[in-house]
Formats: sequence, C-alpha cells, structure tokens
Amino acid sequence: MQTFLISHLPALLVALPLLCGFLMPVIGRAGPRVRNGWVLLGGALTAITGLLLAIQVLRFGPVTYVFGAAHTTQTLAENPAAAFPIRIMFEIDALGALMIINTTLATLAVIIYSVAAEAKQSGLDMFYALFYLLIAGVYGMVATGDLFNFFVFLEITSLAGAALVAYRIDRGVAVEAGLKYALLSTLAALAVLTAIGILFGQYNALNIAALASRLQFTPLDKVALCLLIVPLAMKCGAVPMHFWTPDVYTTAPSSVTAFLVISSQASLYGLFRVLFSLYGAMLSWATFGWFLIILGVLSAFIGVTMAIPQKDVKRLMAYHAVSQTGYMLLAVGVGLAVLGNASALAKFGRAAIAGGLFHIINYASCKGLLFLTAGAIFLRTGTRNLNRLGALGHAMPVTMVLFMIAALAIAGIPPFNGFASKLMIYQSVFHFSPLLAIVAMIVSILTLASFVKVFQALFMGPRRPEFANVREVPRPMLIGMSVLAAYIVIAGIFPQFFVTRMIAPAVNALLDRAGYIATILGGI
Amino acid sequence: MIWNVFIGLSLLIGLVANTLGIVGVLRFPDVYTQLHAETKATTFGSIFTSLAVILYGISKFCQTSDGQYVTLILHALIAVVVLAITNATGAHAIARATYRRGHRPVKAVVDHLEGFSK
Amino acid sequence: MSPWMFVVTVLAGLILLAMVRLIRGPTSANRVVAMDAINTLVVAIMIVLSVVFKQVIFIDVAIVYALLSYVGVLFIAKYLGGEL
Amino acid sequence: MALFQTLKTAAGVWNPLLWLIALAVAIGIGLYIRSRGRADSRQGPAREPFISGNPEPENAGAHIPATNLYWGFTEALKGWYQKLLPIHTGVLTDYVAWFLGVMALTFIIALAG
Amino acid sequence: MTPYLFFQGLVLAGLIVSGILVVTFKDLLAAAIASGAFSLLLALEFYLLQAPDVAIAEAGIGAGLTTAIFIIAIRGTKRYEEEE
Amino acid sequence: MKMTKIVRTTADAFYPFCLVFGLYVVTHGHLTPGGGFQGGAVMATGTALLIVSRSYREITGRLRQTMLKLCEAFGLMLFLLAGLQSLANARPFLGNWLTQTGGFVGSVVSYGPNPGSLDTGGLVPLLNVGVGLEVFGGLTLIILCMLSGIKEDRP
Amino acid sequence: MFAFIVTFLFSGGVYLLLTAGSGSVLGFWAPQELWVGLVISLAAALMARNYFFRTRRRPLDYLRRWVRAVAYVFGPFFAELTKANLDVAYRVLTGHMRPGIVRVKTGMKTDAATLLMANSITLTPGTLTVDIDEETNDLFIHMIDVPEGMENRDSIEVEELFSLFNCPSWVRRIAE
Amino acid sequence: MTRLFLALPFVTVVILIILGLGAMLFKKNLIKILLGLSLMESAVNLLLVVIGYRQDSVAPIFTNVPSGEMAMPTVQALTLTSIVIGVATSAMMLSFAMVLYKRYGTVNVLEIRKLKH
Amino acid sequence: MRTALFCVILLVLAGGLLLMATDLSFGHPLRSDMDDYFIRHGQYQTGVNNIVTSIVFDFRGFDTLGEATVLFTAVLGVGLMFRKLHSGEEYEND
Repeated sequence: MQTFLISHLPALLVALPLLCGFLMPVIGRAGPRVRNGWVLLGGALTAITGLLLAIQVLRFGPVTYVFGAAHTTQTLAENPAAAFPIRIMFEIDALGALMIINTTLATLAVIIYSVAAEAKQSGLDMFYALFYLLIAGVYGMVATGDLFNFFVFLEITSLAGAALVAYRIDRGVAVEAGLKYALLSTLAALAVLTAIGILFGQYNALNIAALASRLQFTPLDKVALCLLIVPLAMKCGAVPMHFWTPDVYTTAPSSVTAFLVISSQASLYGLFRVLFSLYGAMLSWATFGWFLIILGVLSAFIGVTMAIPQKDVKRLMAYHAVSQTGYMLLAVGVGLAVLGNASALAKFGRAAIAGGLFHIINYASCKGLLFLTAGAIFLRTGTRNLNRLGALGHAMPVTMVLFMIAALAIAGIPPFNGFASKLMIYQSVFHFSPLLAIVAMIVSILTLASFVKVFQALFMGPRRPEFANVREVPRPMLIGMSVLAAYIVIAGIFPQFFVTRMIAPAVNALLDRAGYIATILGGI
Repeated sequence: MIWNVFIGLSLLIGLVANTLGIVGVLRFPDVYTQLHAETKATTFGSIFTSLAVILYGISKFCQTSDGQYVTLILHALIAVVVLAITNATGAHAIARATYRRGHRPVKAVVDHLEGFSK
Repeated sequence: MSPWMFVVTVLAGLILLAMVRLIRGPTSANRVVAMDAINTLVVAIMIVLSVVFKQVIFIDVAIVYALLSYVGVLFIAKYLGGEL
Repeated sequence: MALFQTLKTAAGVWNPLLWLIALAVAIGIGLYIRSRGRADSRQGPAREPFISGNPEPENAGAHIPATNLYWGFTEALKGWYQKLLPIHTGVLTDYVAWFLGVMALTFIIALAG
Repeated sequence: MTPYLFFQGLVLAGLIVSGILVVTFKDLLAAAIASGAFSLLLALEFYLLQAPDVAIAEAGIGAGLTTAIFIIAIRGTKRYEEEE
Repeated sequence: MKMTKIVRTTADAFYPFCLVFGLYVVTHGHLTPGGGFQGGAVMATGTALLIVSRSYREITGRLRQTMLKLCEAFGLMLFLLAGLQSLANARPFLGNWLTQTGGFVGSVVSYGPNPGSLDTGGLVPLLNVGVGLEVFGGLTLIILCMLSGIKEDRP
Repeated sequence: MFAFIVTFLFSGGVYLLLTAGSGSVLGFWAPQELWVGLVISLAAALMARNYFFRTRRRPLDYLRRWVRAVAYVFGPFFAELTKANLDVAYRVLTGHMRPGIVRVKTGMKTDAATLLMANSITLTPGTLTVDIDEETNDLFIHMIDVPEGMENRDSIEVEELFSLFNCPSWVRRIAE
Repeated sequence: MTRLFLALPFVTVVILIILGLGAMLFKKNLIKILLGLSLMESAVNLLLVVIGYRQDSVAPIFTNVPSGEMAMPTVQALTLTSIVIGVATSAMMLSFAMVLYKRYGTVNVLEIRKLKH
Repeated sequence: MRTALFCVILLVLAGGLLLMATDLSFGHPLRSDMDDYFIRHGQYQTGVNNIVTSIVFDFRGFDTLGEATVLFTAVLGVGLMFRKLHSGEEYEND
C-alpha cells in the first residue's frame, strides 16, 4: 500500500485538489460545517501529498510519471535508438520540488486562514472550488514535463485566478481587475500556444526534454522563444508589463492574493524552465541574461518607487511584489549571463541563482503573510486606506507582531529569511557588476522605508474612536498566518539547512540541462 | 452510366438554383424579398446537390452493397431534412424580427400586420 | 477536375458573393440573411465534399453544422426583435 | 549539525546564531547602561513635549496621515514621479500595448542578435 | 496548382474578408454576425484540412454557442461602438 | 419574452433529435468524428434551442440549475474516478485498463480500415460519456447564468 | 406516460436511422448498437417528454400520419418547392415584384399543423411567413407578388396560396 | 502561383492574428476587444491544424476510410482542447464585461479605469 | 504618434510570425515520427478507430482532464459573477 501510494504521488498531487474542487459544489449543499470540514480535509491531504513528493524528490532524485501507459515501453517508439516520449509525463526534479514545497506552504496557511476569513460571504462553495482548481493548476504547472500540458495548467491557473479576483462584485472594481487579468492571461496563453505550434511543427514533439534534445535554434525557434518568455515574464509581473499586478493584488480577497503570488511564481518557474532546460545551451547567454537583468532591475526599482506614495495598503504591498520579483529575475539573470563562463559560474553565478531561488520561497512566505495581515485588518476595519487606519496595535497585537516579522523579513533585516537570500544576491551580483548590487541595496532600503510608513500608519498612534470595537481576528486566521511566520523565523535562523537541502539541488537541476533530458530520454 | 446522368443533372440543377438564390440575395431591395430568394432557392439547390450525393450512394450501394453507403444515404437525407426545416423556421424568425424592428417592406401594396401588435 | 470538385468550387465562389451582402447589407437583418445563405451553402459543400474525399463519416459534420448554426440565427433574430 | 552551519555566500559568510548572540549581548549592555541612569531625570516640565511652544494636541490629532509621512521624499523626486505616474493609466489597451511592445522588442533582439 | 488548392484559396480569402469585417464593423451586432460567418468558414477550412473532429467542435462551439454568448453579452451591454 | 409558436414547436421537435444526435456523437466518439466535447455541445445546443424559444421565466421553471450542476459534477467525477480506478488495476493514472481485454468494451481491434464496432476502446467511451455530460451541463449553465444576468434589471 | 413512449419511439427511430449500415443484425444494425440505442432513447425520452409531444392520439393513427407526412414531403410539397424556385428565378431575372403583407386564415387546430403549414408556406411560391396570431393561428405572410384585388380584402383563405395541390388539406390530415 | 497558394494558409494565420491584435490595440469597446481575442484564438487553432496537414491525406479515422496517408492527429487533438478553452475564456470575460457594464454603465476601456497609479 | 507606434509593433510581430510561411511548408510536415507512431500503433493499443479520439482520451487524456477543468472553472466563474449577494454583503473598495 505504501509503495503503491508513493509511486502514484505525482498523479495524486493534481488529482486530489481536482477531486476536492469538483465535489465542492455538491458538498456545499450540505451546509457550511460540512463544507468547511471538507475544505480543511482537502487542504491537509493536498499538503501531505505535496510534502511527501517533495521529500521523495529531494532524497532520491528526480521523479518521472507517465500518464496512462501500461508499461514504460508504450511511451516510446519501438526503435530504442530514436526513443522519445509520446505520452504526457510529469518530471519533477529538485527545482520542481522547491516550487512544490513553496506551494504547499502557502496552501496550508491560506486554507486555514480563509475558512475563518471568508465565512460570511455568498457563493462560498464556488469560491472554494475555484480555490482548489487554482491549487491544482499551480501544482500542475510546476510538475509537468510537457509543454502543452503546461499551457493547459497555465489556463486553469489564470482562469481560476481571474474568477477569484473578481469575487467581490458589489462595486465593480474587482471585476475590472479580474477582466484585466483574464484578458492579459488569455493573450499570454495564446502566445504560448503559438510557440507550441511552431515548435511542434518543426520537431514534432511536445515533451520539454524531447524538444530540448531536438532543438536546432533556427530563426523560427527564436520567434518561439520570444513567444514563450515574454508572456511568462508578463505573468510574473516584470516591469514594463507589470500594470496588472497592483490592480489584481489590491482587489482580490486577501487569501486569494496570497495565493496569486504563488501562481505568478509558477510562471517564473516556467520562464526559468524555458530559458535553462528547453533552450539552455542554444541561447546567446549574454543577450538573454541581460534581458532578465534589465527586467529585474527595472522591476525592483520602479516597483519600490511606485510603492512609496501609495495610500492603499494592499496596493503598496503589490508594488513591493513587483519589486521583489525583480530580485529573482536579477539574480537568475546574472546566473544566465555567465552560463558559458565556467569559472565565473563557479565563482558567483551559481550563488546568484541560489540566491534567486531561495528568494522565491522566502518572498512567497513574507508576501503571503503581509497580504494575510492586510486581509485581517480589512476584515476588522473595513478599509484599506492608510490615511484612515491607525492605532490598531492596541486592539490587534498578534497581527501586529506577525506584520512586523513579515515586513522586517521582506526588507532584509536579520535574523529573518529575507536577509539570507538578499545577502546571497547582493554579494554574487556585486562580483558581476557593482552598480547592480548598489541598486539592489537601495531598493532594499526603500522597501524598509515604505514598510516603516505602513507600520506607523497601521498600528501606531493613540486609540481612535472609529475603531473602538475592533478586536483580534479569529483564531484560525492567526494559525494560518503563524504557519508562514514560523517558516520565516526558522528559515531565517537556519538558512544553511535550507540552502544545502533544497536550494543547491534545485540550482544543480536548473543548470544541468543534459541531466534533465537524460532523465526522460536516457533513463528508459 | 444512367446514374451518372442523373447525378450530373442534379448537380446542375443545384448549382443553378444556388446561383439564382445568391444573385437574388444581392439584387433584391429589402430583407423580405432577400429572404424569399435565400430560403427557397438555396434550400432547393442544397437539396439537389445532396440528392446527387444520395444518388451516388445508391449507385455505389447497388454495385458493392457495402454498409457504409447506407450510412451515406441516410445521413445525407437527415442533413437535408434538418436543413430544410431550420431554413424555413429561421427565415420566419428573421422576418418577424425585422418587422418588429420597424423595417417595413419596400413599396408594399398592402400591410395587414400594421396595426397588429403584441 | 471532377464534376464534384467543380460544383464545390462554384459554391465557394457563391459564398464569396454572399459575403458582398454581408459587407453591404444596410441593416443587421440583411447581414443575417447573408449569414444564413453562407450557412446553407457550406452545408451543401460539406455534403458534396464527403464524396470527393470518399469518406462517409464526414457527413456527420454537415448535420451538426445545419443543426447548430440555426441556434445562432435564432439568438440573433430574438435580439433583433427586441425579445431577448 | 547541519542546522547550525554557517551560510556561505559568494564572498562571505553569515551566521544568524552568532548575530543573535551579538544582538542579545548588545541589548544586555543597553539595559545595563539604562539601569545605571537616574530614575528622577524626567520629572517636572521636561516631561512635556516641546512643539514650538504650541500646546500638546489631543489624542486623535496626534495621528499623522500616511500620505504626509514621506512628503519630503516624493517632493524631492517629483520629476521622476511625474514621468512614472502617467504611465500607469489603468487603461486595458495600454497594458496590452506594453506587452506587445516588449514582445516586438524581444523579436528584434532575438532575430538580430 | 490543384483544384483543391484553388478551392482552399477561396475559403481562406473568405476567412480573411470576414475577419476584416469582424474588426471593422462599428455595429457590434454586425460584428458578431460576421464572427459567426467566420466560424462557419473556419469549420469548412478544418473540414478541408482533414480534421472532421475539429470541424464539428468549431461548428458547434464556435458558430452556435459563441455567437449566442456574444449576442447575450451585447444585449447585456450596449450595441453600438461609440465614435472616438 | 417568448418567440412565436412556429419557432417553439420546431424547438420542441428538435430537442429530442438534438439529444439523440448528441448522444450518438458521444457514444460513437471512438468510431466517427466527434466525441465528448462535440456531442456535449450538440446536446447543449438542444437546450439552447429551448432557452431561445421560450421566455426566461418559463425556462427557469423547467430547467433546474441544480440538476445541471449535478450533471456536470457527475461527468467530471466519472472522468476522474475512471482515471483513479486504473491505479487499482496496476496502471498509472488514466491508464486504459479496459481495452483489449475482450470484456465489456474491450473487443480486440487489429490495424487497418474497418467498419468499426461499438464495443471497443476500453476506457475511451466511458470518458467520452463523462466529458459529454460535463460539457452539456457546463455550456447550458453558462448560457442560463448569462441570461439571468440580463434579466435582472428587467421585471 | 404516453408522451414518454412516443418520444422514446421517435428517438429510437432517429437513432436507428443514424446507425444504419453498422452491422448485419436485422439487415443493417450491429447488436450492441441496438442496446446502446435503447439506453440513449430512454435517456432522451426522459429528458424531452414534456416538450416533444403534447396531444393525445391513438398509436396506429400516429403511424399513419407519419407515412402521410413522408408522402406529402415527396409529393405535393416537392412540386410546390420546384414551382417556387421557378418563381424566384423569374423574379431574380426580371426584378418584377409587387410585395405586401396579408393575413391568411389557416384554421389549423394544433401547433404541429401550424408549424407544418407555416414552413410549407415559407418554402412555396412567393410567400414567406412573417408573424402569427397566437390565438387564432392566423398567419401573416409576406407575398412577393400580391395578385390584383387582394390588397383590398381583409384576409384570405390558405387554399388560395397553393395552385398545384391542396396542401392545406394534406397538412390537416397529417397533423390534426 | 502554386507557391503562393501553398504559403496562403500561414499567411492567413498571420493576417488573422494581426487583425485580432489590431482590434485589441485600436478599439476601445470591450466587446470588440473580446471579438478580436476570439478571432486570434481561431487563428491559432487554424495554425495548429495547418501544421498537421499532409498533402492528399485522409482523415485520421480508420472507420470506412480509403487507403492513403493520414493527416497528423496530434495537432487536431491539441486544437480540440484549445477550442474548448477558447469558449470558456470568452464566456467568462463576457460575463465580466456584463457585470462591469451594470456597475460602471460603460464598456469603453478609457472609462474603465478606477484602478490606476 | 500612438497609432504609428502601434503600427510599428504590429508590423514587427507580423514580420516575425511570417517566418512560419517560409520555414514550415504546407502539406509537407518537417518531421512526423510521433504522429506516425500514433497512426501505426494507436489503433491497436487503444482499440479506438478514431486516432484523434485515442489521442484526446488515451495518449493525452490528462490534457483532456485539464480542459474539462477549464470549462468547469469558466462555469464557476460565470456563476460567481451572476450570484445573488447576501443582503448587506458589501466590501469597501476605495
């Protein structure tokens, strides 16, 4: 039984959330208690599956899973020399495991949080069903090894995300944001589909590894590359295309916003996958490395400067999300730019990528916690306007502490996890180009400055009469937030543990294109 | 051979009727008269081109007695029946909608529907 | 060129002619008429083409086509009549 | 113990535990210095805040709105913000146009380079 | 040039024309009608390309239901695209 | 508002035809062009005919959204559970554990053109039915919901 | 219950038409097609029974009417359709027309008869059904060429529209 | 001439994609933008099917098929998926537009901008 | 100015995409090993005559599950849009 379950974990990873989501409209008719129980049960099962799978990958190496084949031979042509996968495969290497852990963490926190936070709203069974579909979509995106399947999961993620963003239909602002998100996502997905068509027409394969092994880098492949990376960069909110991010993150319910961060990071994962695993050796590294670096620096700087004058707390945080995505793009771009230079790669490139990947999971937890605290405040006070808020520290001390932890972590203050990853990024980027490192540090300082402003506006000051009956939020919400806070503190105090166990294998997996191909083409 | 003559004849009739129908759609002045041309002529033409296919199926079935030609005949028949009914009803729906929208027939000599309103 | 193919080509030419009405049609109702005509012609083309391709199963497409475009026409008519 | 290892970055090391210990020591020293002070130093009129001779405002009035907090900063960078804010129009077409523009630029970069 | 290619050229020309109509019509209802005609021709094109499955799907979903959904949406909003 | 008697009667007459034809397309998905999506779309068109020929109030009295939701969820669960069932039959997720077994839908097919037989394909007809139900319920629900959106402001 | 059976029979008939030629049982059908057809017809009948059939009639009568309908479609109706096309050809080539909308008293009693009548009128020479009076089942038809003198009358009888055969009586015998 | 007709499918695809993009860039009405989007979706579907066509081939269905080379089936399967996804996205965005019209009273994108800066 | 910029963008995109017309040839796919495998073995392996269906539901059945999920998502989204709000259910969005 155990081996049975273990060997089918990749399938269950997507099937379980889908099962929860499909049954939700039916179970929702049985009453809110049953529904909440089902939501929590599904969340727990999903999280356990994800963690088990990630641990298995990190301990025993990459996992592949072929959907629908009776024997592995059925996945290949009869000629072993020209073997190629014809079915959909999941290929989860250490990078995928990192993303799965990231998603699992957010799933746990957000599910527990949302059961209490969204309790009084209408259409909740549809809300939770969409939530589970969103989770399944993100899991599928990070686990799949098939390009078209990636497109399908991208669509699931964007559609479910857009529907959840538009959840608060009473004023129309949320619907506006949802429409913008859905339209841009559809456009992006269409571009990805065109790229898939072009690649398929030339190489007649859909598996990423098979495509990578056949790639010739003709002019048409360059077009396909552009059609793949620009939409994915847009979906993760890189700067000249970041406009949807603040709109969407502001208006969505806070638990959804915390998970949308994860879904945009899944796009980031896809971007890295395309650049490193699919194209890898074919690229002119400097060009595309600098492409990422410029996107990253622009994101970091413009994001943070746009954040400072904001007066809506979630919008401010959303601009910070853009800014922090810039760090990851910057760090991985530095790694990509020195990919052909072995000594530079060993000296600082690898560390830069490690910093970028470590920042993914750190940033997801910090930003998720920030959005969750903003949601808690919004739940109690009914406003997000910083000018009207204030003096909540008296009534909501736990929320204040959690907010402080997250804000300090994302600003890169020791001993929280944001400092560890940012330190790695600064030092390795400094070797590449000191100017970039200085920009990164300025951005960090400005981040701290704006969070000081938020902290002051939210929690400081004498008691105010309009918030006289504000209380601490219900316990499930606090528990959900504490999950993320616990990770922030632990990863801040023991960063090396995470780096050696999770990040270093992920970096190896990202850089080892031949290994990625051999996992599928050579191993069978 | 005799089958081929019939098939050719049906195709010819179908083509002529379709062409007349489309020319009518282009030439006639208002919606109602265009609908006359469209409904009658193109339906008639399509029925005859399909009749050619049915005749072809029958001739082939007589030669080979293969089951697939039965399918060909019956499915073509069903398609034609569906087409005829939907075309007639669709034309009615369009005409009624046009009238309700306020477009009156051009140069009408009589209009009994004028005062009749719902 | 077989007679079937000739018929099909002429019908395609007629579709382009009907498109003239689609472009010019002063009111939406005229355009619906043109769309209906195109629809009928396409069904005829599909039925004939299944002989050209010698594939019996293709006729199913024509049936679906005749059936489903009707719904579109009805919706447009209902909207035009101000009843939707 | 893998848990307590030092984080090696590209050019240096970082050990949060050492940092925490140092922090604790610093706090201890601070507390010690504080305990050495005189307990009665803030008696009398020195307790009153001095706001240019104005009387101290009431509780609610003491709250500084968030917009005013970095007024100086935004004022100094006025030129930058005047360029930056109009770009964020909120119009859907502009979002699409930026996306397609970046894509066109990337086409040129990729096909030329 | 085979008759097949010529015929296909006609259908593709129809596609392009109806595509242009979809974009240029100011009256949204007319644009939706043109979009329906576009779907019809696209289904014919799929049929020609030996993809009957796709042709059925396009005929059913594209020509029938998408037109219906667009009509409902136009009814739910407004019909004319205002001048800039 | 409802359309004329002529349209209504045609719609009533076509409704069972649409259902039968849709189900034909669904069940013959593995033999002829078509399959779950196309058949589901044809069936949904049948209900769309009913919807367009009648007034919104009358149609909501007859077509229950709950039933359509159940239909949709049932189709999806059929798909998912058929996939999970293959785990129990020592195949990976969505493995075709019924084909070529000689049983229920497992007749053996050899290579080459043939007239086709309904009892082949293994899991495929089952999945076709699941997807057909799902698409039927889903598309009908979409149209119904959107109609409810435009009827709200008009008593 | 009766409606259910009629719908079931209709669905089964359509299914059998669709799948004819698949095997050799009973001449044209494969055995499994029959089983599946049974299930499908049951399902379709279950869903459509309230729509397809609303009047009560004897089964044998029903069969006779279907035979008559087929005869009508291939006989009188087809002849009228041919004539209609000659008419349309004439109009298209000459452009001669004298349009108008007139009221036609049909006197049909059932919905099916009205439908059949309306479709016959639409597909026969020079006439097109525009609207219908829901109570009396009177049709308003658009005539492309109103005969002299007709515009002065209040309404006309349906028999005046058909010259070759007496279609209305056929329709009455089929569907009333 | 033959070369032109052979290139025509791809040229059509590109023209349709550009038309759709043009509608999204130059038009201000939301419904029109969505029409352009569905136009693009159709164009991409056409691209996929065109890629998989083989000259003088038959449909990839063995039931009652004449002998001959078959068109490539994978792209057709992908196109099926993409068509259903297209209708799903269109339906959702159109209902967004309807709700938006109800709240804002307009579908002009220049006026749907409560979220800015 | 704006219009000219948009036209340039569209032209560049069109130029890039028009490479398809020269590099891919209509009617003669560059490679087809995977599809040849499906055509040769699909019928036997799955027992399905329609190769497209065999790919949709067997070889790439997981995609189909995803696609059904997309439709389900859209239905839920449309349902969320037109749901009835509880009385007094309001969120401030300022």
